[in-house]
Amino acid sequence: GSGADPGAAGTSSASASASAGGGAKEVTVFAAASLTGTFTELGKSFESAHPGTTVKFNFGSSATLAQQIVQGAPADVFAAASPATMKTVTDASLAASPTTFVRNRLQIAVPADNPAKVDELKDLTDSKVKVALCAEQVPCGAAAVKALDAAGLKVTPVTLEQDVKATLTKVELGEVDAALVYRTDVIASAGKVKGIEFPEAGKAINDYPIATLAKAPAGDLAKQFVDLVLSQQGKDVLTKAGFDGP
Amino acid sequence: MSPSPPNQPGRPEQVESPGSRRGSGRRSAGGREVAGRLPWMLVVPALAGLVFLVLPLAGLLIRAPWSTLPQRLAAPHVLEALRLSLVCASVATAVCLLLGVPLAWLLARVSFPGRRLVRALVTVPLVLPPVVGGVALLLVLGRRGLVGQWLEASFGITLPFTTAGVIMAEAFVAMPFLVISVEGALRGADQRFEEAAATLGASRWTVFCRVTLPMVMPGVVAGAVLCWARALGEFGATITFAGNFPGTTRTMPLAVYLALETEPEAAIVLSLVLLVVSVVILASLRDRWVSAS
Amino acid sequence: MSPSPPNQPGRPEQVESPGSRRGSGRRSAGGREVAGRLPWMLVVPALAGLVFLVLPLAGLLIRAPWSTLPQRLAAPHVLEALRLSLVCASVATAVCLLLGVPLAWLLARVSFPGRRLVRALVTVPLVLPPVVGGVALLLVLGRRGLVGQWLEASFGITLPFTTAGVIMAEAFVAMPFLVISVEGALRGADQRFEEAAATLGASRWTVFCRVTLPMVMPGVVAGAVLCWARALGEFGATITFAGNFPGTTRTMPLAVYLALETEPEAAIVLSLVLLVVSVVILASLRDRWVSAS
Amino acid sequence: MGERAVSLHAHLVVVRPAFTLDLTLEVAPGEVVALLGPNGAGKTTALRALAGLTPLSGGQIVLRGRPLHTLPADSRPIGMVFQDYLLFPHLSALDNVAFGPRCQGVSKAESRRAAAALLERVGLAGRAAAKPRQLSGGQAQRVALARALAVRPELLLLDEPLAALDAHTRLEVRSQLRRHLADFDGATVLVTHDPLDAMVLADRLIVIENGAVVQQGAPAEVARRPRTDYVARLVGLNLYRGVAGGAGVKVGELLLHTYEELDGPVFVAFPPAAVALYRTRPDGSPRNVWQARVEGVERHGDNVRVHLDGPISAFADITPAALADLDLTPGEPVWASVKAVETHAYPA
Amino acid sequence: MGERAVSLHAHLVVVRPAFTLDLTLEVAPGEVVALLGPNGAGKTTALRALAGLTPLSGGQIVLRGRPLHTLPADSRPIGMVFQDYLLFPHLSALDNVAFGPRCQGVSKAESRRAAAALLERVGLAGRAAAKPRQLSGGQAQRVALARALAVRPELLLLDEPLAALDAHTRLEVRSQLRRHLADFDGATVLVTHDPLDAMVLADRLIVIENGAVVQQGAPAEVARRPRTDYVARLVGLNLYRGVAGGAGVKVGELLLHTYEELDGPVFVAFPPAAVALYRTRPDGSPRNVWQARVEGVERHGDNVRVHLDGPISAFADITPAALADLDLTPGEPVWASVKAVETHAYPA
Ligand SMILES: Nc1ncnc2c1ncn2[C@@H]1O[C@H](COP(=O)(O)OP(=O)(O)OP(=O)(O)O)[C@@H](O)[C@H]1O
Ligand SMILES: Nc1ncnc2c1ncn2[C@@H]1O[C@H](COP(=O)(O)OP(=O)(O)OP(=O)(O)O)[C@@H](O)[C@H]1O
Ligand SMILES: [Mg+2]
Ligand SMILES: [Mg+2]
Repeated sequence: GSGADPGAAGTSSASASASAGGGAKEVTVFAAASLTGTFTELGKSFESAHPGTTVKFNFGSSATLAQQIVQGAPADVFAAASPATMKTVTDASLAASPTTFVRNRLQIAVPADNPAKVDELKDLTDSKVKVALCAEQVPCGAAAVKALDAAGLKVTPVTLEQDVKATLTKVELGEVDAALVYRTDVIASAGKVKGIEFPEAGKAINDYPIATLAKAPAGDLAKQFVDLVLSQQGKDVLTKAGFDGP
Repeated sequence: MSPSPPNQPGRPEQVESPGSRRGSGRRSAGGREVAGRLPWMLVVPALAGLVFLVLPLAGLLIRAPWSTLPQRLAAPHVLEALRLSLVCASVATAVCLLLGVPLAWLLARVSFPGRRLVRALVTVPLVLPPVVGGVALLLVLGRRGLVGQWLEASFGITLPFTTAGVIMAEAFVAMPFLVISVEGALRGADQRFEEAAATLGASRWTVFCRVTLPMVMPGVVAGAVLCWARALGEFGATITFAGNFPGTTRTMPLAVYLALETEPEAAIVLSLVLLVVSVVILASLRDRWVSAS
Repeated sequence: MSPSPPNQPGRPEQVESPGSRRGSGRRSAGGREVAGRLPWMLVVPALAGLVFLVLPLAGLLIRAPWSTLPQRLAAPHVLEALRLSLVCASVATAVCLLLGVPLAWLLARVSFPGRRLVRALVTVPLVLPPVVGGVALLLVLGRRGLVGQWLEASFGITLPFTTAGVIMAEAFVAMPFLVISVEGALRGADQRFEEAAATLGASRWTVFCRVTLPMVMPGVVAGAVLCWARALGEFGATITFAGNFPGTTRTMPLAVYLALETEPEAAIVLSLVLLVVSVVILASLRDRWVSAS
Repeated sequence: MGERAVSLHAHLVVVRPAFTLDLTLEVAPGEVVALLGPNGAGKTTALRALAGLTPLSGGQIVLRGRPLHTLPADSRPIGMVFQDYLLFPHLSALDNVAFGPRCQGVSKAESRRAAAALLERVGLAGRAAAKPRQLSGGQAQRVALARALAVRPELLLLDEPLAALDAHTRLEVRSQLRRHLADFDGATVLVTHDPLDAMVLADRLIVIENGAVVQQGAPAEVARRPRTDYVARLVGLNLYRGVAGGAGVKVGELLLHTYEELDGPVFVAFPPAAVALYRTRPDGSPRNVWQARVEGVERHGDNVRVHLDGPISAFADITPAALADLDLTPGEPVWASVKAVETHAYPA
Repeated sequence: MGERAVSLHAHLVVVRPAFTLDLTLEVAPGEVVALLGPNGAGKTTALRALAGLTPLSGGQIVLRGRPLHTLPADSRPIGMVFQDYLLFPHLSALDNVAFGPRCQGVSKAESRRAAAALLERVGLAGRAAAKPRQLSGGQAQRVALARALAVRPELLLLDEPLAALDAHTRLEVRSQLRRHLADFDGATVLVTHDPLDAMVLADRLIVIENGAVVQQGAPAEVARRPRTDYVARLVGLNLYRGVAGGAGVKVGELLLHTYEELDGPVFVAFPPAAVALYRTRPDGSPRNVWQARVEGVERHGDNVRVHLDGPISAFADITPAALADLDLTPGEPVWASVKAVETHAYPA
């Protein structure tokens, strides 16, 4: 059943402030690594809004997190970077009704000096332009395929990276001339790469679902954290990092 | 010279008799029996260690999708990745042997100023998280790297995104295993045999090839096994430095990692394939090496 | 006994004279000089190997954000992660020594049916991509795992997502390095010293502790170094099995991974910290061990 | 009492691809038996089998009525000195010697005290702290000896224990060894190549060749009546196998007149010093005269040893002066003679 | 020609914390010099210094006019037999012997042929394929000898080359060694503890104690006129230092009458066999008579060696029959006498 047991009601002042009662003063959030910055910030404001409560984050690849949850990890909230990984958890009946809380859209990332003079998607088909894409198995790769399909372009990348950060690193170091990455990543790179919008990006939007987990030990706190993410405050933090609203 | 000796001289013919007098027969006291009881203080932890290492394998085996296994194995990209993995790990090991064994020798046999520091620096790639190792390689050997720039300008060689890059990355990550292993073996070896070789006119190079190396062969084999296995399982530095493209740079660990993102069962199958192949190779090769030396 | 000997008997007083007659003085022929020229066939590849291992470090150093370094280092979570890394790697190494050295002994000294297989199985965690290793550990020791279920029910012990879990994951990944290294050293050691100990009444356990172990100490040290370094740099199995919680399971490599997500410079700083600390520790410890043995 | 008369009773069978040891050893309490034999005869193998280091292919070992061959090496009450010492390289001389007592449960302080006393006895008190690699060959061997004695064994096995010792030390260690053996009335089996050591130290010699006993007995007896070429050379005699009849002993073509008158197959032995050499056929009292050929000449102590070929091959020891007089060079013919009274015949 | 007269001229200085070697060696072409000395005297150290394995702290080595001490070990034209053989454990006996020629650039086939011939010479043709651990001690030593000879060295260094050999092999290997040395007229430095080996093999003995030469000379000369206790024991003599005057030689309290009449500090030596023992004071011809105390008794060959204490300590060799007659037990007083004609005095 759900972890919140009213019988074990807190004895200290801390429990009073934990509005949901129960002994839980901790909420454990499993979140995709790409949410590291934003969720850490949201966690801090959650903790100040609920004194005595701590938010424990476990950041990692969405797939790993899903795997851990299926294997019985004591998580309260799961925020995934793709619906597919969330599905692993819902399929195991460990979470119900995930909500999409943000979307992320692709941009063309090029090194700050843009050596290959890329300025639209079509330029990536030039065989002299070294392109890095995410592997199809990871969300940004799936999105890239969708976008390129939508544009009817065939790109031969030199590499299919395991995640978007690795792809971005290749651009930052100038190893490739262009890559398709999320807008959030371009913003996070703080000017080391230049982002170029392209219209087909709209056809390959990636949804980030969030859900409380069925066996969450800190059930009510978990709900409150999800609420915070979905609130205007959450939206502000996420948009500032480059995410689109749902 | 008295003709009457005080003792009866023993005759060869007498030799057999006392044994048979006692009727002992040919009761065999085999090697095992004589060698002494096995100490449980060693056997118990050894078995615990073995269980600890092997049990997780059981988990994988149970979880493996046995019914769909044949199809999954037949997929061409599996064999491709496997072949690439084996080739790259083997070539990387060869490179490591070529450079690492001399380095180990230098550390163990030649005293020069700064040896302590050099010995510690050799462990650098060991401790560096592999992804950072990959980044470091890019910073040096990448298109805009310190050396890479020059390599590309002078020879038109680019290492990232090539199979050579995979080998570089694997060698970088795996070489310390070889060096440290071999250095340990060299330090444990009796140097007086090398002295004996020198008195026979053997130069230090000949001594190294014909005396030192054969004598520390078990250590070199152990080091090469570690090196090969580490190279075979290498993921972070490889994907960071060499990228991931089927046929040229996608080794098994990369395939496994990506499979894990979408279908964990496939990842387990791939891992098991890697496992079985490498265990078989090691079991056959290592036994020959180990007994040959 | 003729009083006139054919040869003039040498007198001790005569001994010094010929040396001084030739006026040789005390020209020193030091050890280095006598030991023979260094063979370039060894020195050149050794230096190439060294450069290959160390050069990427230069890349990192150049790229490091030196200006903001002090603040970044002062951040509390850096020290926390560093402490956790060092503690976990050390405890894991201790566990590996405790279980792995006996296992190596079993493989090197006791012949039992199936030894070849066992020897090959020991390499399993080496070849398994670490992330899969983590999954395997979860499958066995997780809350729903084969053994984990029972551990939780009987003793209330859950390993995943705890510091103990980190140690488990690191030990699992690092132990083969120790076992194979030590086995190599044991095979290289002269077993007749163990026989000599047995004739002095030493049980196999005593022989192991007082003769075998001290004699293969260089190999054990080398193995422990490999093991510790591998544990220190371990990422995949740790994040999968133990998760990534600050203070309990977020070791330096995990912190580096997260830093890469947000600010790559911070990742380099963290890596350098890890590097410097471990190199310093190894340089100081290993020299003591190496010279003590 | 009958059981006590034999402290060690061993029948050792070790089968190797190209070599078989089959040896019966009986050693009384306090007795010292020396194993002699040419290189590769199986002496070390026999000691190793007694110690439990080489498994027996057959036979048994009984020490003081208890079977030993069923025990592992570490449970046998033995002390062994190895031919190449095998000192533990990581332990000091003192700790090497203290190793055995420590294994027997003696306290650290006590066993070090005992070890120091033993090192003192072998004259190495000053080198107690040295590591084996800092010891000279003879010092290492003495430490090995002390180490074996430190366990107060019931059966002491010594493989060339005195070979690397200098004259002075050898004398001392030898007498200490005897004294120590007298202390605990255990059995001792000793391998040595030095005939003098064997004669002096051992109560009984067992000569093995090719893994089998060829002769045994008291040292003086073996020295007087060698039964194989090896033993004859060991004790410095010329030895022949022949058939004795009324006229003398027929050795090959030659008829030798001997001191003893026997019948049937016999051995004939005489010392090289008993052989006199002449340029021309002598006609004096010696009844054994034959023409030989000089095979070689070498110095032997103050004398010269001449190797002779001919109807029988023999060694002759002559003085350098005689050599100069005779002006012998290899290949030359020479007349040799031995007085009958100096030859010694005994049944083969 | 003057230069050729000395093949090896070496002044070896090796300084260790607790030991200093300071030794001058001159060896003529074809000459064999034996280094003798008690354990730890520095014999191995001297050989290692000659070979270039232990660095010199001072001095120099000149071989055939060329400086050797500036060369590394592998460039010195030497062959060395080590006290503990140091055969390469991974190579067969044959390949061990072929190792040196291979290093000198001889073809594989040729060097194996040469090695096989050498193994044949040391009597080990049958064990060519055996690994060192499958060899007996003596076999290993012979392989080590063959290995050192195989490089056809100009300077041969032998550390106890015959110690592990049985009587027969020793005899053969010894003469082969001499023959081989004659072949290439190189210098040979040999360490041995066996006085007989030293006497027979060496042209000259150099006795070192504590790193310094205490006596050198031809074997017979050294044997006749020992100058230290060590040498005296080596050659089996009683040796005393005394002051000679008109009346005889004053050794401590005792006045000894000697054959030679000298003046000033002298050595006096006489063999143990020259000492006669009596229960009561004898009055016969021997002019040296003193009362001694029996310290110990040990067998010595066929005889018995009695250790005597008293004004001088001495060994006396008597027959077992005499021992029984005298009924000597340790601690008892006894009269000892030596004929003046059997004592030998020479300047100290
Ligand atoms: N590596 C070393 N370090 C320190 N001292 C040493 C070392 N090797 C030898 N010694 C010491 O130097 C002295 C001379 O040793 P060396 O081996 O030359 O003697 P040796 O004459 O060969 O004796 P032996 O007849 O016993 O072989 C000895 O006291 C020995 O203990
Ligand atoms: N481990 C082994 N494997 C095979 N053969 C061996 C082994 N050890 C010894 N031998 C052989 O067995 C025979 C007997 O060897 P052993 O060592 O007992 O001789 P030994 O009498 O001690 O000779 P030595 O006086 O030379 O030491 C020899 O022919 C030897 O080559
Ligand atoms: Mg032997
Ligand atoms: Mg020596």
